[in-house]
Amino acid sequence: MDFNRERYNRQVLLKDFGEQAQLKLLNSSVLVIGAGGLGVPVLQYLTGMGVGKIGVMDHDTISENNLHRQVLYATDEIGSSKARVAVERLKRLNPDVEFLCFNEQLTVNNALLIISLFDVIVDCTDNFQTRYLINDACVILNKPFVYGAIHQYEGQVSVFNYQGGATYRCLFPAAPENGVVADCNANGVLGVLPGIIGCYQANEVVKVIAGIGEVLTNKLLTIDTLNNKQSVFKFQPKQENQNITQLRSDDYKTLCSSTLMSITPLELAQKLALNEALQLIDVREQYELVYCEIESAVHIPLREIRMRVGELDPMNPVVLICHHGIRSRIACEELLSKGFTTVYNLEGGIDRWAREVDNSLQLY
Amino acid sequence: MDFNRERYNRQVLLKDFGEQAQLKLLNSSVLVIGAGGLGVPVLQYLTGMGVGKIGVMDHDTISENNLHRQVLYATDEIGSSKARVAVERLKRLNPDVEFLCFNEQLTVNNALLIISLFDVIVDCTDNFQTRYLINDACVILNKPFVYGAIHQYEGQVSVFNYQGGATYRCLFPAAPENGVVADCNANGVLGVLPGIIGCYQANEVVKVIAGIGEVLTNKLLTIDTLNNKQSVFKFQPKQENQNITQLRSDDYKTLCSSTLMSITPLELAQKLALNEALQLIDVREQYELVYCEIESAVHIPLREIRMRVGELDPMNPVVLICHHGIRSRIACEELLSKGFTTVYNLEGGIDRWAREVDNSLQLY
Amino acid sequence: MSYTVLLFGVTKDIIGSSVYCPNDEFYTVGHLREHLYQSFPLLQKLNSLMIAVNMNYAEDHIMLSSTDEIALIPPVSGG
Amino acid sequence: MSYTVLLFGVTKDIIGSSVYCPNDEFYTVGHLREHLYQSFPLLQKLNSLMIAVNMNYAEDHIMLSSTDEIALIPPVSGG
Repeated sequence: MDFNRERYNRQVLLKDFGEQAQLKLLNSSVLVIGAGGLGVPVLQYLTGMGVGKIGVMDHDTISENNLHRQVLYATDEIGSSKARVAVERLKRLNPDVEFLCFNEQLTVNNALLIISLFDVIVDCTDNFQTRYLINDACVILNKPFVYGAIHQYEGQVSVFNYQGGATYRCLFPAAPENGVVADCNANGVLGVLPGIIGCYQANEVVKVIAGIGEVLTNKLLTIDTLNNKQSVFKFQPKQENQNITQLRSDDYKTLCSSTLMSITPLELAQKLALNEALQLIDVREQYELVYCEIESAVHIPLREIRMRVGELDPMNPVVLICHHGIRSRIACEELLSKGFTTVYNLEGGIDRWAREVDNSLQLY
Repeated sequence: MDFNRERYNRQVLLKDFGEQAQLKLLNSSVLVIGAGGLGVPVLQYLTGMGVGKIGVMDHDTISENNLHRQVLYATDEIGSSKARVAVERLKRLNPDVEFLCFNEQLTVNNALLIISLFDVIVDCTDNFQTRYLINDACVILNKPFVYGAIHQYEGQVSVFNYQGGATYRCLFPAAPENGVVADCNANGVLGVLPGIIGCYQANEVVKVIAGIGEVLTNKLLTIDTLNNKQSVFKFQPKQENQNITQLRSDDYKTLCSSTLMSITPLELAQKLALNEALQLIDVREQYELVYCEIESAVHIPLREIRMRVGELDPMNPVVLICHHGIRSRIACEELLSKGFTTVYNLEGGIDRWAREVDNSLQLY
Repeated sequence: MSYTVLLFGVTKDIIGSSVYCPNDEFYTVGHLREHLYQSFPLLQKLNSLMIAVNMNYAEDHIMLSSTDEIALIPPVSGG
Repeated sequence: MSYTVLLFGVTKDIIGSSVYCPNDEFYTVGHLREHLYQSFPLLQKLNSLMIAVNMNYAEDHIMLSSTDEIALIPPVSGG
């Protein structure tokens, strides 16, 4: 294959890169989901380095308060589509690249089709819903994806689902409740932070495509820009997270509440009165049961839950119960990480249940 | 002072940043020397974040083989001045910023004047001559400067001359001989590497100006993009490197050969024959002198050279001599790090001298 | 036995510091997790909270010793 | 006593590896430097070559022990 040798001369000269790696880049396709703080540097450098086909996906328009970190855009472009402006600008940087412009949101309806068109996906989004959707679609389609995320002065980078490696769910099985981890819009962010993290993401994309260096698979890179401390944490793939076969039908909109939900004693009493099919699991120790218990609950102490998870049906709702609602929450996470779809934590535990629902029970 | 609250909203929201730090940025001035691989991300993010006045200095024009890493420029701008195109483009990103365009090289004639106009200097150059010139001018004018440099897949970042901290010469007292450390044009460079290093430089500029976080003073950050390994090396300021009072008159063009020079036995014999004022220092051990020595040489063993440096005149040329020219080179570096201006290493040592100049000497 | 727990992301905001040094002893990661959830109930709402011991993801049954380097790494969403 | 010397920048190219494990013993940084200059004469032409011991810039008189982490950091010019 022939290519513009003058344009890529400085990479072809590079030790352990050369013509071969450059050709791999030119023959590859990458989808960048999100053309904001992280997406801008990823797009700029992937375009410059000569990825053959780049998908630019963003449904948003340019706002003035984007410009301190989304440095591809101009003040006179406020109100225009990010994806369209980015493609227009990037074409001028490198006309060799074929761009596909997706001026839309990633949804359960388009995710599998669009992601299937590309070799590598880059997660430059700013919300958990889309991050879990990208993860699940990439697992289903067996595509590696390069993850980046930022918070105030800190960033995270990893490569998920690469050659059988760990996925996003192996690191974070369930999304936080809404509002606990605010995004850049609520927390603020230093303009240059997404520049650093996005450049690291682009670097991982090149490694995955060109086969150079060590890819950040099964590793999470964290960077703190205030003190320049960097850490690399290792983690393992979990088989159950590879078993995803379809996307969630709720479009990941109720992601948080549909995964780990809290239930109050009164709400639980109502559901039980309506005979809803619930698996009640009491995770306290044997000696605690003598004080009080809920009749229909099965007893599996917290420390046994990992081994005895097979006794439960992952497709039907589970309610986890302990003394004050703390240990049961840990059990919830354990079940969520094993692929359970609906898991409730009884708020306040059997103590609050005894106070609010069943006064006959003994407190301890 | 009033400012565009909408544009900087996401930084003003940021914990430990707020309005105060934003105002410091808006009231500051930064000179970016070099608008190439490192300069582009530095300029983009400093402009986005709202540095009040930015000097853009580069005498070069845009080439096609720049574009894989200098992602601010467009293919249709090949041949245009980097500084002019950059300023034009950056004004559209943030019209609040006042730009000063220096479409010229930094030289001993303009360095002090131009650097004196700014609070912080960013070294984004690609050659040792300009790096030493920037260092010396910043020391003379007492300006902090943020250093970045790249080599193949690796980068270095530091902040020099900040609040009495170490300078570039404290880390690297003398420049390499020409051609030993080739630049990006000869070695090649991965497009995204200057993106990472430049973003780290911009981050340090913000810390210096806004007074947040830990500045990389007396520390060298190294980053290897192939394995994501990062190291921070500590070093100390050396008083003698603060004593620079004027720039070199040779415009730093003969930087390398005028600092650590090699001299062959024949060349030395000629100089001695012409009665040039040379300080000959033999750094061998006492027991070696019995075999042979050069008559006019003063004996200071290598291990004593640090303590006895006061016996030598730093303003006059010194020739260092040992057995084979290895120990004497270490002595040369020691003297250069102490501010000696002209230091020669006798190539091949007294052994070669005995073979080529004075056959009467005993070899050992 | 005492620990220094390095905090990342929003756990810094929730706990109000960049390191956390609990007075109690914990035999396993699960005990530490329970203590953290009880002391800082907002942490529970993260739903996922990676605890790393000596730079490795640690399941709740992993035993702790006082020389371990412990870190709390929460999910991060910004982009 | 043996050392592992981590190599940075152009020293990787000159020595032809990313780590260097000399067979000899060295009492000081200066002895190591002399050995390196003799074994790889191109290193001399760097004129400046920072040797770091345990992440600190080490002057030539610093004593070495076999557990030290040693690194060679040359000047870098690219931009």
